[in-house]
Amino acid sequence: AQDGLRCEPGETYVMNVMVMGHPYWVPVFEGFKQAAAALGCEAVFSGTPDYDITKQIASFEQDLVKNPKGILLHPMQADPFIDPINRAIDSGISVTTFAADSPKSKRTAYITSDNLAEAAFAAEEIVKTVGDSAEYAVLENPGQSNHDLRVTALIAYMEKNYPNMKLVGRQATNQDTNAAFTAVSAMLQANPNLAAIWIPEAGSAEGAVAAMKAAGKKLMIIHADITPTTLEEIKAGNIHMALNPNQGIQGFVGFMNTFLGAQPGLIDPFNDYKVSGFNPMQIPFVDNGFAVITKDNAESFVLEAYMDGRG
Amino acid sequence: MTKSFGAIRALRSAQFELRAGEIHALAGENGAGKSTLMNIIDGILQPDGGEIRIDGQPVRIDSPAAAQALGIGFVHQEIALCADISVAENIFMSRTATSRRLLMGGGDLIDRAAKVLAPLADIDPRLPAGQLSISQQQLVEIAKALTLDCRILILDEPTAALTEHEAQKLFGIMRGLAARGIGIIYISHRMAEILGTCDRVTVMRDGQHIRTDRVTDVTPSDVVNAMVGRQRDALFPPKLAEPPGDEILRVEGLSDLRFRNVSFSLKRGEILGLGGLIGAGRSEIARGLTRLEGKATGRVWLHGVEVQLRDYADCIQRGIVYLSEDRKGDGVFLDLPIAANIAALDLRRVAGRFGVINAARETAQARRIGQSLQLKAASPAHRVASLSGGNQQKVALAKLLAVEPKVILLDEPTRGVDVGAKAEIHGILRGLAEAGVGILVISSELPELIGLCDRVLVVSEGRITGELTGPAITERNIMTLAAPGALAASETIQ
Amino acid sequence: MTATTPERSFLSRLFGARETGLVLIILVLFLIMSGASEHFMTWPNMRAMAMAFSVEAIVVVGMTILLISGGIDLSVGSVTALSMVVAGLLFLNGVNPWIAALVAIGVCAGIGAVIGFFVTVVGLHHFIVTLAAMVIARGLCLLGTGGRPLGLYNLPEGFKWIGIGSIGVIPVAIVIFVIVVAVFDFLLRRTTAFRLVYYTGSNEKAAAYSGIRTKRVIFLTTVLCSTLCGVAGVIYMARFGSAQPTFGVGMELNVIAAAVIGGASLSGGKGSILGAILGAVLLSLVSSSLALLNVSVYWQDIIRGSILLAAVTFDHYLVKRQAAGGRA
Amino acid sequence: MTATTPERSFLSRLFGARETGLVLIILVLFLIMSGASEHFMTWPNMRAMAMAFSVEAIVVVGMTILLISGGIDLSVGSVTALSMVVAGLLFLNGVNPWIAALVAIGVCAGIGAVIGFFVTVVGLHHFIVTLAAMVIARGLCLLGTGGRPLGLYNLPEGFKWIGIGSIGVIPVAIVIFVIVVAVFDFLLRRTTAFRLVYYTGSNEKAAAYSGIRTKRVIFLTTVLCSTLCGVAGVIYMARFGSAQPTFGVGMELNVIAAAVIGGASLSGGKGSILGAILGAVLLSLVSSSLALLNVSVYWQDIIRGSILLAAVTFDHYLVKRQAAGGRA
Ligand SMILES: Nc1ncnc2c1ncn2[C@@H]1O[C@H](COP(=O)(O)OP(=O)(O)OP(=O)(O)O)[C@@H](O)[C@H]1O
Ligand SMILES: Nc1ncnc2c1ncn2[C@@H]1O[C@H](COP(=O)(O)OP(=O)(O)OP(=O)(O)O)[C@@H](O)[C@H]1O
Ligand SMILES: [Mg+2]
Ligand SMILES: [Mg+2]
Repeated sequence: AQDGLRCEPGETYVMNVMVMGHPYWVPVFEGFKQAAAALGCEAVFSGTPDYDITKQIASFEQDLVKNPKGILLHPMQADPFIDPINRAIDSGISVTTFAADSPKSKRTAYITSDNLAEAAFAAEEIVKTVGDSAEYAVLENPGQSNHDLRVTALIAYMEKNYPNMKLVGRQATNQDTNAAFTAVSAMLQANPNLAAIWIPEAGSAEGAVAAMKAAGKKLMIIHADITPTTLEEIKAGNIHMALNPNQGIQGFVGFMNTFLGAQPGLIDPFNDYKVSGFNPMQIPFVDNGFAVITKDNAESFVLEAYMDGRG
Repeated sequence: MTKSFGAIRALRSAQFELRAGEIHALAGENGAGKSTLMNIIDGILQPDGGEIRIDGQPVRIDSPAAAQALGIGFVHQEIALCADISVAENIFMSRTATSRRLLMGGGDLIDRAAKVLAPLADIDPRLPAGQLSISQQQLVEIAKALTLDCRILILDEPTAALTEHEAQKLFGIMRGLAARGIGIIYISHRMAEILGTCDRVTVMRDGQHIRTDRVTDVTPSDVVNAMVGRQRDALFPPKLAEPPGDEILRVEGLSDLRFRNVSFSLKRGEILGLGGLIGAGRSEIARGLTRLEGKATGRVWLHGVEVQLRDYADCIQRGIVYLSEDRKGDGVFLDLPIAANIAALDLRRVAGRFGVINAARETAQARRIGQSLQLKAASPAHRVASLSGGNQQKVALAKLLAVEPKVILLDEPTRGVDVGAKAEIHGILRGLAEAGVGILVISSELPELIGLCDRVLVVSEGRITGELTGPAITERNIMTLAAPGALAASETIQ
Repeated sequence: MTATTPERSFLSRLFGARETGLVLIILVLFLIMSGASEHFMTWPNMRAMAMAFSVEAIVVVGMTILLISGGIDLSVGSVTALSMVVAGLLFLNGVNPWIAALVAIGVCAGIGAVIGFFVTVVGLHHFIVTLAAMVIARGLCLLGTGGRPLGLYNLPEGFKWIGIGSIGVIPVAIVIFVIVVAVFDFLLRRTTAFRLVYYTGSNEKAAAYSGIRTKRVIFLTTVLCSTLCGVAGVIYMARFGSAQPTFGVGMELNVIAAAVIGGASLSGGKGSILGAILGAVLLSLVSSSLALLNVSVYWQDIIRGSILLAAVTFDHYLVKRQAAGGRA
Repeated sequence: MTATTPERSFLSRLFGARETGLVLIILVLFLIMSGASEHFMTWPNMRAMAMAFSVEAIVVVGMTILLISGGIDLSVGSVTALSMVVAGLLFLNGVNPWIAALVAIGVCAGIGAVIGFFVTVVGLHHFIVTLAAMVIARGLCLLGTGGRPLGLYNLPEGFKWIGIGSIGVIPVAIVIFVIVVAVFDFLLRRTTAFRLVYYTGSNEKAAAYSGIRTKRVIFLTTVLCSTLCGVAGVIYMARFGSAQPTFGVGMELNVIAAAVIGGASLSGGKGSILGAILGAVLLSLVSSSLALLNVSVYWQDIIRGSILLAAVTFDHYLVKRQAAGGRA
């Protein structure tokens, strides 16, 4: 990068994820690619199609074999990646994490939407809609850290700020539409006064809507992430609201951070990096923010339309 | 007709001709290729060369279904019934397969099955086939073939598991069928049956046709000589000359669900027979004694010392072994090599230090015992499933002999074994008996009981109804004691 | 099978030994739940519980028949998803939804035929072929959708009706389920054609020797199972108004468990539709009950697993005792 | 069993028919990949690929032996996870990590014993018991951790060494894997005790009629499989420096597929460790290759499934031909 913010021909940046087929990555990688194109870099999507930590580590290490300039990584688990990330850094490859972190590793930056902020926003929205002394429920997906955080943070927020809000249902549906259908059906039966439900992902939200409609009841559904169906349900007024991380920004800024991490000579910061010999491009946390999706703006979140527009 | 399995040439130039209305026996040593030829006729195997003609027309038979369409019925050497399915449905299985009726018959199926079974045996057609004893299953197999409208009926050793009594019933039926113009191919290793029941006999050897004769033109020894290709001596070894020696095994008051108060003793040098009708409980007694089945009560002495037999493994430790009548079900490991089968009862014999198996020793053991039983197999490494029925039986026997047992309980030991090998086995048993091994033989083949045993116990309805020795061991006496309710009559014979 | 056993008690005449045990277990659970929650014995709850398993039960029917014939199918989950995806894509491209549904079911039948080919002609084991099919079908789902769920909110009401409509108070999905179960239960119990499935599964060799074209039977049961997955997928699509490429992950274990609890054997020759459905009811009942009682997530798996084990154990003893009694 | 076959070609003398076919397929893939990517034949890539399957291969060993005895274990994934969780929790509560590891392996052995009890004493089928065990063990993992991974970054280096250390250039995990495979391959091929496993799986009744205490054999193979899961879990923990309650979801299918590709039969009596490991290598090689070539994710599943099917089909024909020739 002699001439500033520019890649030399053939400089490659990799985005490595687990469960590669998941639609969440698509807009993220679009942002990543866009930033790469702007700087004349190559962008590669890699990872494992499986929900399997060993396979993701293997794919990460295989990325290293090809010696890219930097890797934007979504580590499936934090600690197992400490060693691989450190090895990458030591061999001069810049690593930024996104959407999930490996805080004890030497990664140069972490970019994500703030799950705590999402949870707080959702809690406030629930209280605003159903009052501060109502019954609410949550669905969850134990084991996936960001989903877990969204749920536990909301419950904690409610307990702290709105002690009259009563948590009457808490079921694990693990992103399974049919399981969510069963769970929400039962909740609605067991709790006639159930007013609101917070769901940390969209697959379960589809089942929750179907259950609400089948039971012929009114329920305020608010969830994170989106699918085409939940968008339609938002438009139809069956789902109150969805909170969606700004995926495109996540990818774009993620690339920038990775790129900057790979060009430590670009900046001469006011600190001890020259003496202590670390990469000066250290950014502990970047919040890419989240979008609030309601009836009014749902149209802009149709992924097909977005992708078509980008050709 | 030719057929090879790899390099084994099961059939070289086999030929066979069957006329309408005749009962045509097919004889030959174990592994001569009889079953292979029949399997080709039934479409189970495809020949490498040769052709089949029916009514002079060449036909192609590519599956049992095609064979059935041509009017060929087949009772297999190996019993193949659906164990979970009722006897009635088993019997009408072929019918169901080809039936144009949409729905299953309900109770009427059972009545029809009962009717087919009636002339053969008293079996409840509602029971699942798996609950029947081997001989009863054999009868069901026969009944199954009788329901087919066939012009050609193939019976591959149907009487191997049957007693004289059932066999006679079967012959009656066969004659009836033949009189109606049905051609019957009958495979058996029992010379008396062949000569007494059949019209013609064809002998095969090493996959080749040797000769075909009218039974009236030949003597048993002609047939046997043609089979083995050389002169044979007496069929049974000489019996014990002097009185038997010390007691090896004594059983007193053995009782369980299907047998009561069974007592006997086994002496050095003698061969003890156990006779009776199908379902009399002979197999149950042997399995109860060896703890393979049920929880039999009673006392057992081995070489004069009373022993508590915990389970079958314990029996083997003490040198008591049992040969099952159901070789396919529990006698051999079809998928494992011959050598591994023979070593199964006591692996220590083929193992070196730390329980490491010595392959060379395992092979050598299989070769040695295989040879003494005239086992016809290309190599001890071959799977047992690739052997002919009689040779599988020899493997089952070899398994027991490998542990050099002190007491051998044999349930139908020569089932499906050819005349030559049978005599060989009898010779071996006699030798073992003389060497001090206690031998108990359960057999449904009366000539075997009579020819081989020094003493015969007869079982009827789970009780020992009598003991016969020396010249008293005759067909009539055994049958009298074996008949239901024989207990009362038993006094008169002694 | 049961049709041929002699004198039996009233319940067991109605259901057969295996089914009686399950009915008892389910009744006990019903009683316990009625006591534990006032909401349990309400029509909406019953309706919700029935809806929860009615579609999967169609797959259970296919799997049971396949198990009886001696096969197994690990690909049911992804083939069901593929059915949704194919129908959804066609619909989004302007095809009439009913025709799209038929084509999707046809595609699933085609996959069944390919599986059947590898099993019967090539001679591979069902387990490994359907494992490959599971992966491939999932890949096709991803390829067709780019990994994104298809929003099918615009499906005509008439089509959605099969998923969310009602006839009187009874949801259509439940009506379809009852019809499928009743038809196949009858076919399997009473018709000669399906009887051959039992023979083939019980002892393939014996069946072949009896002139049954066993390969054809196995091929057809394989195709039937995949086809029923196709039907289930279409109903799911109508119900959720979406097609999810990741739908049905892990479904196979649930479905096989239901069939096995209901008396099917993994070695073939045994099983009944009624039993399998009762197995599915039991599994679903446990899940719904735990949700209704709002049992902690961390305990749910432990309780579900234990109940599964307890139910099978109890049932096992019951069947054994009945069998012993029957012989007396 | 192959040990007793007479004259054969060099390769097949080394490996046996089944293994030869797999070795050929793997060699071909190696050649293709070396041509397709310059990075393939590098030591870091080989190392990464070997690390990817070396620990799971220990579970494959246990599963293969269990399959040979006629059993199956669906709970391997969650039992492996439970081993991590138990060891991790103990360590976090101040227990020496080596002792914690031993206790965790003991707990897994205990689960195996419970499974074995239900199979041999109660008389249920492995499939259903291990399905329940899978659910229960997963529940225990969630209960123990509250669903969140345990950070075990403070594990002493000496302990982590078994997961991430190296002896020379060879990673310790691979050394352990080679030792486990070599030991069990020898035991299974050559010792009397393990020969009983083949007898039992080939025909349980005939084995009982040969004086083999078949229930004990089945019990022990069941315990062995769970114990090896425990060992694998401990190594994973050392490698990852964390314990994940959701680890190993779906592992069972992968592991069983490896064993079956390697010649194990789901009906028991067949299989070899070497074959199963080659099966695991093949599966892992395909995954790694697709990742290395950066194949579109939407195609990866389709290609993986197809290669699996092609490999099994090819192997099937090869074994069939060799078997025919071998009888010569
Ligand atoms: N599937 C097979 N694979 C290899 N060899 C076989 C196979 N089936 C039969 N053979 C061989 O073919 C030969 C003929 O066997 P066949 O079963 O026809 O004999 P058989 O005359 O019926 O003998 P038996 O009286 O013992 O039943 C034997 O040497 C046998 O080992
Ligand atoms: N598992 C079983 N369940 C029910 N009945 C059985 C079972 N096994 C055997 N029997 C019955 O027990 C009786 C005794 O059988 P056993 O096999 O001991 O007779 P056997 O004298 O050896 O005659 P054979 O073996 O020639 O039939 C038979 O009526 C048989 O039907
Ligand atoms: Mg024969
Ligand atoms: Mg008997």
